[in-house]
Amino acid sequence: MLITAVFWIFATILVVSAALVVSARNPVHSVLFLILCFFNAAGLFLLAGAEFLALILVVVYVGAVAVLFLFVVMMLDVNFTQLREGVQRYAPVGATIGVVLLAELLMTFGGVRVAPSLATLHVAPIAAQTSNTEALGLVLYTHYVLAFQLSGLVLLVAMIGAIVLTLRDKPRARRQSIARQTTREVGDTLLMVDVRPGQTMAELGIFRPLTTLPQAPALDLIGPTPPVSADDATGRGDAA
Amino acid sequence: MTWQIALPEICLGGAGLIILMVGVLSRRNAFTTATLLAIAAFIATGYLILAEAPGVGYAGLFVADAFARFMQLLVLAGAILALLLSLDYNKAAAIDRFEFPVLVLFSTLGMLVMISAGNMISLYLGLELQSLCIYVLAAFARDTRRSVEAGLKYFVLGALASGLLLYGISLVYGFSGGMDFAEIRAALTASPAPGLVIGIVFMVAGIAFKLSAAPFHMWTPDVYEGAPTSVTALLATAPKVAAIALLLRVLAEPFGHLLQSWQQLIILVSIVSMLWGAFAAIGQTNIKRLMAYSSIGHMGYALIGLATGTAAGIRGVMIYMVTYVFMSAGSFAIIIAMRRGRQPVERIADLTGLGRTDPALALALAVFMFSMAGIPPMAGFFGKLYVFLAAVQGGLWTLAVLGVLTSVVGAYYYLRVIKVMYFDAAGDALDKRSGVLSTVAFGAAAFTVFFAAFSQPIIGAAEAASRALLG
Amino acid sequence: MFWQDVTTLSLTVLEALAILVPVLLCVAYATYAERRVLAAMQSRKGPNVVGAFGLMQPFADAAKMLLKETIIPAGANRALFLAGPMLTFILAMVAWAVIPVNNHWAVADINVGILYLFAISSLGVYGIIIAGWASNSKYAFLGALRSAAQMVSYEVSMGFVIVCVLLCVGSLNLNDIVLAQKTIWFCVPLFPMFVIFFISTLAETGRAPFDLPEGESEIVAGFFVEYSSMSFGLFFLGEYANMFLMSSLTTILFLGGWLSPLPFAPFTWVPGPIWFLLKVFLCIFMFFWVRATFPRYRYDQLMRLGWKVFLPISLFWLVLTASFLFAFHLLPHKLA
Amino acid sequence: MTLLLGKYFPILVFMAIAIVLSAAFIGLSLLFAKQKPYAEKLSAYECGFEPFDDARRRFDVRFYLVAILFIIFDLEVAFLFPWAVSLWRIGAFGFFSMLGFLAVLTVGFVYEWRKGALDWE
Repeated sequence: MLITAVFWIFATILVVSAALVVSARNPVHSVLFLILCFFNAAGLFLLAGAEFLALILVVVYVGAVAVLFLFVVMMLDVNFTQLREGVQRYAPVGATIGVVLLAELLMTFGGVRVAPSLATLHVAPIAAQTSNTEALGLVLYTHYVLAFQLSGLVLLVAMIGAIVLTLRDKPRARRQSIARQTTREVGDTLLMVDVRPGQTMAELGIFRPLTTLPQAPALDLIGPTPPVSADDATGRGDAA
Repeated sequence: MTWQIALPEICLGGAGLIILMVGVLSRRNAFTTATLLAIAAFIATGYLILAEAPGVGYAGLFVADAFARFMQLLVLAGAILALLLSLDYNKAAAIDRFEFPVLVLFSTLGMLVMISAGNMISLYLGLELQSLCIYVLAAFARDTRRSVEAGLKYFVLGALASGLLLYGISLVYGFSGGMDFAEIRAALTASPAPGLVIGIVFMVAGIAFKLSAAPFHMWTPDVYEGAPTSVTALLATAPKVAAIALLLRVLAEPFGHLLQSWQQLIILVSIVSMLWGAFAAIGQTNIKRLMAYSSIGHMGYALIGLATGTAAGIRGVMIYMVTYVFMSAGSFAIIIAMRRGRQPVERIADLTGLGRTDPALALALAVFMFSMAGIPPMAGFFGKLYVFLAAVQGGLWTLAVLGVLTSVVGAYYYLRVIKVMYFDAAGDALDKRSGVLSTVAFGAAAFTVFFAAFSQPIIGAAEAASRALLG
Repeated sequence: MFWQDVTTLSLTVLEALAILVPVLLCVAYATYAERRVLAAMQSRKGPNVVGAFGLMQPFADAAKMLLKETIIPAGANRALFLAGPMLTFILAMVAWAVIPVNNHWAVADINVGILYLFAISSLGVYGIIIAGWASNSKYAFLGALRSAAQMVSYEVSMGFVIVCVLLCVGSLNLNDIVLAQKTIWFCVPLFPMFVIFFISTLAETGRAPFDLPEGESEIVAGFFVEYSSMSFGLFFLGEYANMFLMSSLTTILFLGGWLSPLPFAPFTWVPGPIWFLLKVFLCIFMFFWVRATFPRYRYDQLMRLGWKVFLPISLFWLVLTASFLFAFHLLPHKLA
Repeated sequence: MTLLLGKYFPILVFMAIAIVLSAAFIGLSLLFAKQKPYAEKLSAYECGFEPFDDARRRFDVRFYLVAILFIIFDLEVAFLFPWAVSLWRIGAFGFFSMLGFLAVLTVGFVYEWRKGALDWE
């Protein structure tokens, strides 16, 4: 009784928030409704006894995927009024498809015969002492090893794809090289000079120890500038 | 556990990882090395597929039979041809990054798994692996607006298709209680519940998306046009084979005895594809778009064979796909060779006078166009012949007649290309083409012309494969 | 039947309050303790005016915050602006439901407790992103982005560390995790993981030396720059409650929870919750100590530490642990 | 079944209490404190300048990349949880199966590293 009530609560919120995901005006609200959907779906999983799945749904979908969604819709300055117009233009088509889908769903619903054995089957057939995390582990890595490894490859491809499509090499970006920092000796950068009173730089014959600055990265302050050749740099140093 | 049954796939996956490492660890641009390695891996995989014994493994998730072998070899052939074409094109288009062959390789791996799927889960995972790679590949020229747009379009519609497929799978699962093809078949009675039929409809719709069969073809012209041509060459060959293999297996294995439930649907898809492919292509001026519409039409013809639901029909589909892969790959070799002043040109009008400036290339293209139009004795004719024959045998007269009629319409625009090449005033000559392109183009042309001479073993293998599928 | 339900409900409410009220008290005094500890380490006095030894300082602070004006910036999204801090606070409170302070003394003794905590900590990003976005201020926005990327980066290695512990336990239940440490606390055999976990909790809670999302000198306070009054107070409470939560998690995973350090008298005379509390306080003290000792990380260094140091090390150690346990048949067998 | 629900029930109670508490904090502050907003006070902080242009705008694609990589590794961790608790029953095959999975993702990790996706400048 209670379970049925809880089911209906979760299910209703799920469906309503799903509808709001597509109808919300502000895309950020859409994502937030989507998160609400995930939570209610997790609730339904819990009702079905699948606590591991319920929490993984929260960890992965709410904690990771929806964060990415939120990043995208919050920070991408897409012109949403323009998108809206498109939506209105295609609304009839969408509505038609929706109606067809709904009709099909209703037909499906009409054709459902509840198996008489359902009452005994509605909790996954897991041994009483086995938690469902463990039950999942028992088949995922052995019985379904092919599917498991394939999902590994799908993840790998996702990684490659994300990098191929977004990452740009910035050869001029300044990066910290810890190895170079820690292996640096005092003598590499510092030159002790005895300066007599009244002696000028020119007399000392040095401006700064240019030779000990191995490939100091060019400072990129004002965008792309024509690269200064090494000759120029030393030339200036010599002149000084 | 008989894990050896997937040895070719495991080796291919391992090779992919190794190539990725080689590419990322080498200091110079490893595109050529990686591509050659990937081609070598494909050839080795093909050899392993030929050597492996048929069987079922991985708790029914993986099936290796004569059908899978045939289709897998065809997929590998398509992938090898596409990679050969990319060698030249990608350098010219400044997208010669080693990830390209790696993604093609993993995509091919996904296709192999799709073809061998014995369970809804492996079906879906294979399909996703394949699609995910191709989404990235379509947007591979990320500095080109059109390429990115193509990638995005393909991704959004592909995701929608995956959604439809999953929805269908979940309905089927709900009504049959199983994910395994054999289990599903055993669980279903001859008169299925309407929900199950809807599930099948959704699954077919999802796969038809990937197949670019009308009315699920919307993405095809834009993606074909926008994606880098080497990717389009891949798109037009291997994934089509894999998708149609998947469709054949899904409809023949778990739902084989429900022919009445899905036959009408396949007939409808087939008719719409043939009509759309024939009529929408007429006004096209871009040759890549033309190829897109042409591929929609070809899928329509191929589906005629499936609609019969007989071994002869399936044999027809398989032969059709063999001829299709080679004539597509050859055509794309020529499209890639269309370059003037180091810039690719892709309008049909750019072919004017090719008959005089480059007679060999023009001849090859003419061969492919004749073949696509289905004019004997080219390979395309035999493909159509077997499919139409099966339709007539199966009593699907309408389909056969419509097929012939749309072929006539299609012939119009194929022949128009030939007319442009031979009878229009000569334009500037194209740039000199590379040896690889010539090899692919002329090799495929030779295959297309002399198909009849050596078709016997192919037809025999297709026959065995179709019986294995239905048996 | 009805009365039974009411009794269960009120009992649960009481249990919840029995956890939450001490937590909030601890949080209040943690702010005081932090200031005193930092002061001591920097040879200052710290708050010592309000009440004896300044002990009423937290209440003075609370009263002050309560009496300030709640400013909602003009361009802000009002509902979300307030939802951000509320969410942070709620998450920091809800997590306490599963923390066992003694054998089977968790209010909700669920099978997948550790996963629940992992989930809650992964939701922590939302409060921050929502706040940063709703404020419609550049600093807040930048701070939120940085903070989110930072939390997310360290969560991965935290996940690996947790799995490492699970390998030694064979259960996701927090109670089981503590009981598995009867022979030896996991901080000994898994010492590197313990260190990584502790540092990750610092980053996860945005504490020094990883407090650059709110780096005053760069982005003036990060995602809560626009917050004032109690909406700021909720962030504040949430942050400290999270510190306690993470300390409890460290205690449960590595420091043997409520178990006494040595399994004989007189240590066993001290009740479990006291040990638990002591260990949590020890961790909290470490938080303060680190803050007083280390300078703030730069952002690229922070990301490098998370992705290039912690991630590979924790992954490697995970494989090592699994291989070791597997090779020597030491994997925990549950009574099945 | 009911047992399972019962175990999760306290979480709802905690949530309810936390919601009430947080709402009360904000509500009380709104009630007791003097509210006197004006335009200057309500403008976003921008070092004393008038805020110019919208604060919500595009930012470095790296943040998206971090989020995507996080999803992938999070999934990896999700796969590890059931493995860790069932390892003692799934034997060598299960053990090596996971090692293979981790190897694939380690290859991905090496790839990322070498590509510089983990570097910030």
